[in-house]
Amino acid sequence: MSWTTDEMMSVEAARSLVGHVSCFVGIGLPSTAANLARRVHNPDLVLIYESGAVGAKPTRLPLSIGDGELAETADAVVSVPEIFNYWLQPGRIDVGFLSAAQLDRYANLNTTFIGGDYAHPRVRLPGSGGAPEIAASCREVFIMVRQSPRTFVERLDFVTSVGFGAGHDAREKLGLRGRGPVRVVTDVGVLEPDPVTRELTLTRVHPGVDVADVRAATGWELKVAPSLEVTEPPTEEELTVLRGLVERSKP
Amino acid sequence: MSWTTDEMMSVEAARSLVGHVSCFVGIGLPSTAANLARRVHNPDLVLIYESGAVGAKPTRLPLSIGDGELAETADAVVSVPEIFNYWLQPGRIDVGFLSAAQLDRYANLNTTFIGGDYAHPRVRLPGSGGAPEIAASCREVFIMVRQSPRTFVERLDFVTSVGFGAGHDAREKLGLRGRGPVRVVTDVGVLEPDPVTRELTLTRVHPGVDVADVRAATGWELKVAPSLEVTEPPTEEELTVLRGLVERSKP
Amino acid sequence: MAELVTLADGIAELVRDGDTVALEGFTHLIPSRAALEIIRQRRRELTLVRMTPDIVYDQLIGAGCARRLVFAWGGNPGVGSLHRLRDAVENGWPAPLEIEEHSHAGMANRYVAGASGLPFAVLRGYQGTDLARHNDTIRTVTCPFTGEELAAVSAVRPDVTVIHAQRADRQGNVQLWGLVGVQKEAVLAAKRSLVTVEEVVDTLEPRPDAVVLPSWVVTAVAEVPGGAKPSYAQGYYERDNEAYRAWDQVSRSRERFQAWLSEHVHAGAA
Amino acid sequence: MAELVTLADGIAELVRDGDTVALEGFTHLIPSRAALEIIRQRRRELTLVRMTPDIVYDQLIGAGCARRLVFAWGGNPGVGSLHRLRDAVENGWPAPLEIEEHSHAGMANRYVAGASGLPFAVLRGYQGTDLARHNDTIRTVTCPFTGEELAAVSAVRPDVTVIHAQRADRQGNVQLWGLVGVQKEAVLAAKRSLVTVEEVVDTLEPRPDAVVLPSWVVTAVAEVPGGAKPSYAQGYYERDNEAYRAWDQVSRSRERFQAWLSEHVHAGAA
Repeated sequence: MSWTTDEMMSVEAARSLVGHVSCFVGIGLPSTAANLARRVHNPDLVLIYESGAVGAKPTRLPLSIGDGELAETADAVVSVPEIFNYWLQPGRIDVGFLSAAQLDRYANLNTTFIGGDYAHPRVRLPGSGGAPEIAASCREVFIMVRQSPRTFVERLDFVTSVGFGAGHDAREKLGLRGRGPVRVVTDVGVLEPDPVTRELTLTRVHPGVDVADVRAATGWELKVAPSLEVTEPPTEEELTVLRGLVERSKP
Repeated sequence: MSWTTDEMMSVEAARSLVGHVSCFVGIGLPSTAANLARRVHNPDLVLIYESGAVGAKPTRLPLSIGDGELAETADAVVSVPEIFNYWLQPGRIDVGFLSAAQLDRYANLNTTFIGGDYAHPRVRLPGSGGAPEIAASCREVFIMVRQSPRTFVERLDFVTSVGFGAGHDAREKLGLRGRGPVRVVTDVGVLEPDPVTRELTLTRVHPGVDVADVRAATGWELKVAPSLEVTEPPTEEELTVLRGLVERSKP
Repeated sequence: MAELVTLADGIAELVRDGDTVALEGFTHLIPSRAALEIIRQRRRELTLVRMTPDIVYDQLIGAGCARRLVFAWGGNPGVGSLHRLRDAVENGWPAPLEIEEHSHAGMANRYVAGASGLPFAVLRGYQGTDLARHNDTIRTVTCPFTGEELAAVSAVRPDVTVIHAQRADRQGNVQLWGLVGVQKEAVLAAKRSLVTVEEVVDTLEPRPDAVVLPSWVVTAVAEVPGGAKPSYAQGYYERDNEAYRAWDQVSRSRERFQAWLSEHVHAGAA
Repeated sequence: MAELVTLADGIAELVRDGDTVALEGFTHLIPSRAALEIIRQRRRELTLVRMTPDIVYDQLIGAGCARRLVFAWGGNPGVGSLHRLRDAVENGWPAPLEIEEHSHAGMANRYVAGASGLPFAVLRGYQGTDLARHNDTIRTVTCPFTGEELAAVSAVRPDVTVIHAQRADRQGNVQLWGLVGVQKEAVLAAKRSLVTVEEVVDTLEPRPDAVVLPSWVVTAVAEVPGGAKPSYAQGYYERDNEAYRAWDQVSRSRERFQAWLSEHVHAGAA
């Protein structure tokens, strides 16, 4: 079976969820990956949506984080203040799954604006939503984003959510208690923070992707791990389930 | 019909609840009065118990503030943190109904200990429970307590709940937003704070009670209003309902 | 005790020019019809508060009702941008829009503080982000026990909160269930409140995951069947995802938006 | 994920000498049987936390399990004093008892802070009272927006919280309903938790006014029918008011209390 780069990205992100108990899920790419993981890689994964659904088991991909099926299939339904105060903030959720319009080499994220300045932005984006505290408080953060020089930038126009700040121990100095973004899964490979500098380093390319392609898709001088690996291609099961999920979720 | 002094006290306290929307009820004397009021004087009175029952409609007097009937008959059942944070603290409840082991001339209350000192009390009382914040936050506070020199004291052994502090504008200076104890109903009469000094002043005696009796039952030099009134005796309806309520609530 | 009113009377009475207005409903039970009525009555200079502005605030902003927006996430969920919101922020059309921007956690806690009668709330949030640089309602507070520095957000106290619920009884007690979002806090934080409901019933049967707002904390209730569409009301109708996608097209151009306004909101207005 | 255990194993595993232990249940669903098991296993030097100590803590204190009591209201509801608690505070019998005393609002907010991962909580409380004079966990904090001074209380983080609930399913998800008190907060604030339940069922049917604690935030669940008696479990049995009245007599004298201990708790112990 052949596959698209988006499919490879979703499959690889879903695989990251093996061994984790709970995942705070945003809409879009992270939702696809988390729902795929619950079907194939980790059937007991607890999906938590900021709309208040704890342990949701949707049969299709919700268009919004508040689709009715989330509440109807959840183990518990709680208020929005409670989701943030009792569930996210204390660090009891294993994985936070985020995406972004811009990301820098320390995995800081921008979902606020691009171009111009804050008061007069060229492109106004939706803003922070739950992301700043998901990035701060989950035990680990996974990021899913399609890699391009417009997205992987030298300098963010706005820091909406913190990864590793200016690198090294900047994150700890800010008092953030979760480990931060431990994996960035893109359509061309996987990046992980250097253990010391926390700079994102290419550790894996997807099948058929050259390192040169990844460099070209990165807006900074990309570091590459000496022992670069190649992602396992999607299995037939992974692709079948993923496609079924997407198909079932079409309007 | 004849009546006991406790019955007169309950009836007079219940009458105080005319014209009020909501009442935060403790157990014991206040519960009897509030439940009597809902039957005779103010059928729409919303009873709120600190156990989380908002709009409870018990058919008998609960022995504990958490009797099952409170939740089963309530308009809404909420958690204990919510009762204090969302319902009591913002000052949305009209009347708080309290009792105490000791009370001083400024209607400050002690329910913590009597005699000795805090670390080595002669008599250890149950403590504050919800009282300090009921006294602080309800729009008005009514107090019910049997009058005696041991109860109506010159100086409290411990300030558990604040009435008017040291009098005058001491309460406002503490930042307390409710109006404080506007009525103290006892088994011999009714005391109300002087508009200026906030010292409790005898404004009413129950039928058959002499001012001298009230003075003898007070541990400080009691002020008496020039226009002292006499409480209307309990009506037959009031007594019948009260007795039925008490009878139905016996073990 | 809450009064039973028509939607038009409820908005006329409770939402005033210059008010701080919160329309809440977190992806579910969004008070969409109430928003249209505010536009129809041509309210102006509103400060609009909402965690997720959604298409209801896109409409209010495009129609020129808003002076200021207080929010945390301003998109069309699952679809993309709110084009009227963007046009106001990027180009000042139809009028400049001030923004006061928080995270979800910050906004939720601002309502909690409002509902609790406190001037502020404490949370672990905002550290290292650029949000506080542009927003004076985000500060810090030091824990008097540990010395730790935490984020503080000021309380939100709307002049009026509008929500949609499944039911009310004839006494004005309100019941909502499913994803109940931040509606209880938004109503309890407000000076006045209007609740639109799918139906007024004789008795509110207890339901799992239900929130009840007693009549005495609600100002007015209006029966507005379908009042949350194209959002959904669990137990009544589902989310009209197609309408959210269609809004993307309607809202992309000022002209199409204005045509929509004339046709769908102001047509037949008195 | 929560493990299904026997009560004896659950207490043996999760409650250790010297622990800070919270047994919660606000007048309803009081984990009475778990308290007796703690006594039976002769735990010592515990810091006992509970909003309303009730007769369960009277028993633990009289039996010499406690070093310290953290509480807000220590009476026998509707009956009178807790005589064993009083004997410990007034006379140091069977051992001196340190006390850390709050109001209900203060204690509730200490659990909220614990459950929220915050070091403290803010409330309007304690002003003008003598409580803060004797308690270092009550301080003040200044609002960074208004300058107002408010009360601050430190978070409670029990080593272990024990609660009683109506039901759990075989995966260890817990469901309780009726007056749910502060149990969710007490479990979420704790490092470990043990939930005794009336019954373990295949499926938790949704119920009005229910709280669900997912299995992954609970350490262990033990099936203990009648585990709340003489308190009550809504839907299972009513409060045994007579037993509360009878406790007054049992607890008045050290001798009668000790006879009760031998007969009702330690008899038949291994």
